[in-house]
Amino acid sequence: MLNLVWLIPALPLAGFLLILLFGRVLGEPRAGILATAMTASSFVVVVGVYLDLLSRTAEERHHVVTLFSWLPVGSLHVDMALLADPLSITMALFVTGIGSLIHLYAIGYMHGDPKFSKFFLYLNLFVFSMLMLVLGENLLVTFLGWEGVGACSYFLISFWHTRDSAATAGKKAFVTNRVGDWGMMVAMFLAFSAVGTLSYEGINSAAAGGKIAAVTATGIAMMLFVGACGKSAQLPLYIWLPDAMEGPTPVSALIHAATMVTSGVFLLTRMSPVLHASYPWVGDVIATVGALTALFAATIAVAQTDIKKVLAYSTVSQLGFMFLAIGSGAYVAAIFHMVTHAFFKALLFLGSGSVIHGMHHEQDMRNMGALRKLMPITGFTFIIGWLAIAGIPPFAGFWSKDEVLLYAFANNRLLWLIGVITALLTAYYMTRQVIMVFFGEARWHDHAEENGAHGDHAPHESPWTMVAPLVVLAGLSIVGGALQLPFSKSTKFLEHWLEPVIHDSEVSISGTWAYSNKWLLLVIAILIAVSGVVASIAVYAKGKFKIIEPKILADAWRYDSAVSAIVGGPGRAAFGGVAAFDAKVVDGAVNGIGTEVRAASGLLRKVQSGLVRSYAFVIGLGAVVLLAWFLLRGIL
Amino acid sequence: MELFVFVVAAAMVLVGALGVVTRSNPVHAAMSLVLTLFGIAVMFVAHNAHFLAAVQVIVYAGAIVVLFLFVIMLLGVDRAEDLSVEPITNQRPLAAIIGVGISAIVIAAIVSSRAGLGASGEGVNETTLESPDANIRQLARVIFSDNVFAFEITSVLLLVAVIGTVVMARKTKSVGTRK
Amino acid sequence: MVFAATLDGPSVPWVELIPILSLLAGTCFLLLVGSLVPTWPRRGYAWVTGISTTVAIVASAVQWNNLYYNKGKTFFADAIAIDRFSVLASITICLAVIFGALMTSAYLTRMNADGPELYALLLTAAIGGLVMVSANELIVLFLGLETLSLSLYLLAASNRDREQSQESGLKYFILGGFSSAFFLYGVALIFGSTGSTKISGIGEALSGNISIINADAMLLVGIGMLLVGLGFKVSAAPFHVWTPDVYEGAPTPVTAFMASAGKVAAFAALIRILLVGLEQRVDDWRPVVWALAILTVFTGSILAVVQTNVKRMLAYSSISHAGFILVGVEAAGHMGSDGIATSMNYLAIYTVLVMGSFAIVLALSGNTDGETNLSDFKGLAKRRPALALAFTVLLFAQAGVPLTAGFVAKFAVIKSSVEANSYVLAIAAMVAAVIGAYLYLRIAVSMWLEEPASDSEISVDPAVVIVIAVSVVATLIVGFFPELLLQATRLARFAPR
Amino acid sequence: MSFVLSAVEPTSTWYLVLSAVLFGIGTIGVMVRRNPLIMFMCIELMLNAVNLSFVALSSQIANIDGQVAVFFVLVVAAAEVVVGLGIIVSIMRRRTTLTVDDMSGLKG
Amino acid sequence: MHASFPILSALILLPILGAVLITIVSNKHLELVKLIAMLFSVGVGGMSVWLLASFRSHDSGFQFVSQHDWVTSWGISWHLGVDGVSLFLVVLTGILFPLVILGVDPHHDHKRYLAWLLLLEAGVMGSFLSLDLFLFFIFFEIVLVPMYFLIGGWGYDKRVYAATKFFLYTMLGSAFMLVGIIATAVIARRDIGYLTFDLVTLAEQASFATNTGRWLFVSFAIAFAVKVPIFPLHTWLPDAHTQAPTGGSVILAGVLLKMGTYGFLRFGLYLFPAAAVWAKPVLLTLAVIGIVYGAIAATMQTDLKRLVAYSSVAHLGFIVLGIFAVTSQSLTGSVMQMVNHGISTGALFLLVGMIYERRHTRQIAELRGIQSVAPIFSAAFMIVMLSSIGVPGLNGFAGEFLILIGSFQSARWWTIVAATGVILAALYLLWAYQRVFHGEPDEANSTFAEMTLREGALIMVFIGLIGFTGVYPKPMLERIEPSVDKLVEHVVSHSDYKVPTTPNIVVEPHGEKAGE
Repeated sequence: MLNLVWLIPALPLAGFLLILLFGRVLGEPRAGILATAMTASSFVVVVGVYLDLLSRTAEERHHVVTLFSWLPVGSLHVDMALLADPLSITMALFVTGIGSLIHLYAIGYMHGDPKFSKFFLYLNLFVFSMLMLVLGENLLVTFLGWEGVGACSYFLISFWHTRDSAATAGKKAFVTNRVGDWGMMVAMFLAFSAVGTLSYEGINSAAAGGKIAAVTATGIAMMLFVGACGKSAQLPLYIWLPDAMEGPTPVSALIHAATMVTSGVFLLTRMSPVLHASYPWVGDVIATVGALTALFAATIAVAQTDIKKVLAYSTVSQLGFMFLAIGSGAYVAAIFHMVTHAFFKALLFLGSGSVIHGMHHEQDMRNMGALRKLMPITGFTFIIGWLAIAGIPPFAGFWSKDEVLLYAFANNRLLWLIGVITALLTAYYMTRQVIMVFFGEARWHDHAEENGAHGDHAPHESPWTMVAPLVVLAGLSIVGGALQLPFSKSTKFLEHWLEPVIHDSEVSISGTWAYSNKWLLLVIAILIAVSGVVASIAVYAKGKFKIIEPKILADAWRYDSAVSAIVGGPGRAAFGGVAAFDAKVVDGAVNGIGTEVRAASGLLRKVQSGLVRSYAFVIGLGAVVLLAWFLLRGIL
Repeated sequence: MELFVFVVAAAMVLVGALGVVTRSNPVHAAMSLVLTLFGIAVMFVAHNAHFLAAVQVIVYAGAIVVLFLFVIMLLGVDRAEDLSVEPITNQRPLAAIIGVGISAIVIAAIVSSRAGLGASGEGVNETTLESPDANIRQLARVIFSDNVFAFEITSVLLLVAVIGTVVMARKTKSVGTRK
Repeated sequence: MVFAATLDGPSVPWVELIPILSLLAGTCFLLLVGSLVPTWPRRGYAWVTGISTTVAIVASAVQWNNLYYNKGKTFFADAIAIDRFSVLASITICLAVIFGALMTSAYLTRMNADGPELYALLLTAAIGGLVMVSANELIVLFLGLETLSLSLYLLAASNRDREQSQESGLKYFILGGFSSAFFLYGVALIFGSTGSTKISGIGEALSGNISIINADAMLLVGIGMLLVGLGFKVSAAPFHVWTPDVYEGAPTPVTAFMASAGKVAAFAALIRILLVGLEQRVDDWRPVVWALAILTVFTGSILAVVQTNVKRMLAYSSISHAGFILVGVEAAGHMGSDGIATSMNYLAIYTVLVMGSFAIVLALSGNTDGETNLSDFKGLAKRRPALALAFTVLLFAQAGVPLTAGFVAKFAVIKSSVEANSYVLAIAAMVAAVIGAYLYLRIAVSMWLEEPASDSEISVDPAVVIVIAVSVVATLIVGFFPELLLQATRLARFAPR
Repeated sequence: MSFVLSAVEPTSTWYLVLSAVLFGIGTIGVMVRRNPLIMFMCIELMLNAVNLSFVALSSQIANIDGQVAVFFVLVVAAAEVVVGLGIIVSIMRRRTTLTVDDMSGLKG
Repeated sequence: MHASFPILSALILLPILGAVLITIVSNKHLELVKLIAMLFSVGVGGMSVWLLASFRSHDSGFQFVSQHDWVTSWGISWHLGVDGVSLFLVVLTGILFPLVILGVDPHHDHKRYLAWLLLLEAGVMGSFLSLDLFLFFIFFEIVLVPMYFLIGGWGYDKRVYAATKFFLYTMLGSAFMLVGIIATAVIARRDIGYLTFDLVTLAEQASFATNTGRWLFVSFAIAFAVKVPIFPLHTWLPDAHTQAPTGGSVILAGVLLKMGTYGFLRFGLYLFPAAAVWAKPVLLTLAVIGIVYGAIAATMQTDLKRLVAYSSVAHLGFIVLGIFAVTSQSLTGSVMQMVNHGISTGALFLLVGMIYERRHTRQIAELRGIQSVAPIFSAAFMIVMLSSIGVPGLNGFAGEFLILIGSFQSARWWTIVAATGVILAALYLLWAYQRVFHGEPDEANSTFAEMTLREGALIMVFIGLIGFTGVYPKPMLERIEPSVDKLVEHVVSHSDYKVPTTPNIVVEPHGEKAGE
């Protein structure tokens, strides 16, 4: 079974090619079904591989399938090779799993769209790239996927490219990602010059074996982190993610919540030995950036009115949590949170999509409310997702968030505090969203009448293709925590499973105060979550306190606008200056020479006056000069 | 005595030359040219170049200048040229500088190397009463032995002159051609 | 009175003189029979000229062949030297005569005025040229120079219906006389300082084989005067001033002849004087030639930029070509350089190029021989593609584009210049060549890329066609296979003293 | 008086200097005069200057070749005059005024 | 075809023959003219492919060598040969020309147009194949003439200006090179004993004094720098590219510019290793400046074609960077990138040309929302654009990555700066794409015609090459690398340059366990 690893990316690729060739013929809904089938079957293969791995001892859970030699030059040998080990398969599992669910969902959501088949074309291509990213045996194959998902997210964000906002958002996403890619490329260069190979095994073993100087390792780690910041929307490069909501909601769910944005976390986990080999402050930097991003995004989410924007910022915030975990050395926790987050965030996005679909593409939460009656299933599942992300036990989010906070406390209490505040805010704004959308009085009737667009028919529940995934994901969000229960060693399934790849565990923080008092922390976490929920209910449902939504928060601390102001203002002016310099100075010099020659010609021309006597004079002058020279040579 | 001859001849030469340059009337200019030529002839004599002196008088004064005058008369251009104006700005001072410069340079060269000029040939025969034709003989020998080729080439030169007169003087369409 | 003293005239080497004599015979035949027989068959004069010149060429070729055994000798008490150098130059000049005769016949037919005079003058000019290239005696050289020049004055002024022709004739005459006076003064001073007018004699005097007499200043000023005179003839800046006017004004065939034969003769003379007579004084004259060369290449190419008359453009380009040849001469001033060969090589190729180019100008110049403006060449590619193509080839050859003779010429000269370590000169020359290329591009543009101003029928005389065809073919052949010409020019050497 | 005169012997250097001056005058003439005939005369002046130096030099260095040269120069001068005057005449046929300055149609 | 067949000479002479035939065929038989052009160009293309097929990989030496005396008195010989460095450039030339001849319509004067194109092909082939300095110079220079007429005769409004600028600028550069070439041969005569312009002989036997070598190298470098073009000698390129007809631009970008970079490899590094190493910092800096500067300038262009032209400046900066960071990877990458850039930029110019055909404007401001009316066309443009941006899996990335990872070994900081060019590339291309293809089409663009079959077929060839090279570059690399390694050894052995060695750490399975 392990040798069929290549099938995992191959199937979506096949789907992509088929739709590319016959997409127009297939049309709706067959194209969608095909795509879904491909992803699903790929999922099946992954499961098979997973079982196969499971059947092996921890040492043998590591299998490389080399397809062909890609870039062999001199000492550089890069193979197009896939690596099947617990980490990659974990990633592959939820990529293909959630992927196929979202495909299914999209069949319903994209119903009636003229570019229906093209949408699935991109989706399959994305799944393929994402799988290359996670399954890659070396940095370059990962980079192939890395850029591939970037390109696909560009296509999908600007899917409705006739909307200028969509087109701009897509471009913004790609270019911002490129900044990260730059970091990743430099990291690769460093790794190659330090180790002479790009394969994870080579680099990691070298790092673990202390064959990489700490400074080099630091360089690599930091550059990888730059790359991760770009992909995983961390400060200061997060700005593209909120705009990415311009894309169709399934895209937001798949790419900008569940899979792609987590690839930064994946990469750092993959390269964890290098992080270990580098200076200790690297971890602090990562953790700090993560924590700050989490808090920053959470504060923004509090004041958003667009249903998807709230989720977008919460995604950024949750990603911050994952980086906080990585920085604190809690790789398992990071992966754990990644998985659970994938579950409930995908759920929430799909739910919001369902709402938007039901509200006829209305996204402003101020025009919603009391939808739980009209959209029971959506409402129910959404509420589960809310509980999960808010960190209410026993839902998935609670367990993973708690573990992250545990490590954070062990590592740096200030960061823990930030994490806790963020958790509070998370519970708060998620509750706010649920209330605004599903409870309270319906604000969409009057709204519908005032613009009269579709006031005649009310919001409605979505078709089964859309609802089914919601249900499944809701289930996962409930039980997801079971992957890694802190009760005893045996319940920590994920940690055990990932052991071959990530060789550290809670043991690493054993002996710290946090470790011994982790139950206390657990309780604190619960209290925080609950108080957040309560506060929010008090404000939004009961109206006990007045609503606090400062403009500055609604404007995301004006960070985004400031950036665009700089890029569009001084930046653009500078570029224009360069272009002008090229035209005026560089080219001007060239043409200047031309005009100079002409001028000289015009000047010399005056000598050719046509007057014999001045000609005689010129000749005489020449003669005098010439003779003078000779005379001097003769006399002296 | 030689000094006296030199002074007189030099005076003739220079006066004539200046005349050529300054006389506004072509006829006068031609006349001053004659003066110069005679001066030169005198100097030839002073250097025992009697034959050349004769030829100088005959060819130059006798033929060339006459030809000049003939042309002047023929074309009726003996009107005085107005020398008071000079169309080309600064032409005269510049010309003066050039001329003086050339002379100065050559003079400097001559003076600086006058000592270096030593005898190289077998000498120039003195024409005396005993041998009045010494110069002619010597010249003739050299011309018709060593320089015979040059002498022959002069015939081509004259031929060119002849053709030239034909080309320039004949009426344009006078040539017999088939149309 | 001693009559016993008989004059023992020198033995006349009739055989060696056949080239000159045949040309002379041609001249006389033209004049006598031309004046006796009123009506001649069409192109009859051209035929006579061609035949006599061909004889001269054949004779020279035979000489060339004989010189394989001995390096050449001097005659008439060293008055003239027959060696491979002179023979090569003579052949080039004779070729120019044939081309010139062909073009003249076309020109005269168009003017519907035929007559022996122009042909005769071509021949006398050629005689002058031959004398110059083989003269080993400054007086003989001067005589040859005057023969050539007088003929050219007359030829330039010969079109009496066209004002510019006369004007150019007069200008050329006055300035020519002016410059030859300088030349002659140079001869005098050199004679004074070295006691000889024989070029080889001067060389011996300076190398101290015979009674050394030191009159440096006089000698050097004399050299300067000579350079002024010859510089005028080769139209080296700043003595080039006459060139554009005369070239533009003179009848097109005459311009072509002047540009080729005149230059060849003058350069041959210059080279012989500098390298046979004044070899000992190389350090004195090389810097001057260096300066002249740079001045000339740049003057020619820069002034050409703003011209609007094609004949004038070609005049300026001929100036910069002269500069290139001077580069070769400068190189020849160094020990063991093949500058002489490359200069002669350049001259030979240049003759062909300039002949072809002016032939095309002639073909387009209309009945007044005056339609030579750039505008008259507009859209030539549309009217007469073949003509345009031929002109393009010749122009690019002059610009020095590879696979044409022009490139071979430039390459050779630059090579010898580099071998002589005068890199500055080489680079300067190449840069100037680039500036000059602009001129050829302008002509090409108006021929290929602009619409015809008039679509009047262009009738090209067969004689001109021959000239163009031959020159184009020669250009390409030499461009692709330069070996033969290079072999020949490399053998060009002087007769031993 | 006479012995004073006979005291100083004019060496041929004097003549050479004189000829140089004459040559200079000739050049100046060519540059300042507008009448082609007179310009031509100035050229003749220059040639004569050269002749003078030839003769002087030939006696100075006791070499007859100088005189020979002069002989040929005379011939050249004669031929030149014929040709030159021919050209001038043919031009003057059509023109009335006679200055070279207004013969400047060719320029640039 | 038998191996003894002088295929290289044929590659040069066939196009010339074709051109001659076309010139003699009368203008009336237009079809015949087109047929001849097609036959000859396709024939040459086929031969070049055959060359590729029968080229012995893993062989560093010159193959298919043919040598005949030409100008013996100057030691010049007709010496042709192909190795890994030139092979793919030859093949690219062989493929590109028939595509242009078949795919692009000059609209008028087909006869002359085709004749010039064939002559151009001969010149380009010659300069890639010749192993004799004189021969190389001849072809290097002769190329100007047909290109000049192509731009001047079939270009757009400012064509004459552009053509003249191109001609003179390049000619000025090669003026220095000519002197340099002659000086090289003359100076080397002391070591070799006889005058020869033969590249191999000179490179292997001649040894130049330090300063001499440097001067000679500079004289060559000027010519190549103009041709590449390297900042700040690049300004002829935007004009020439913009004004040239589509076919001309494709050829210009595709192969002509490569003559400069190829020259640097063949005559810079190979002939003057020490001097090249000496000049390394300057050229690296200029290259990096070119990358960033070209990209920035491209961003601000308002003319689509001009934008692509400036992108060429940036891309060639990468190639130069790779050449002068003398490592096996960077050089291989450069050679590969020469071909890649030829393909992708060539395709870009084709597409821009198609846009012009339809809309008669190249102004970005006047184009809008084309993707909604012509999706296939846009898709093609997108793919080509991504390859030019350097997205992995497409050819652009393979070369660029090799260059960068190789250069990083020997020129670390330059590379780090150069890598930012990747960001800028995405910026200017995506921005342009958004402005041209995204948004709602206005009425002028709403009639934008979808790609025709002929155009599609044409572009498909390019896209196929882009995809294949990107996914499976190995066959290409294993032919390039041996020659490149030989070159690197040559440089190392003739200069004080040391190739940085990358450690090769043995990887035991599950190394991280072993690490503890």
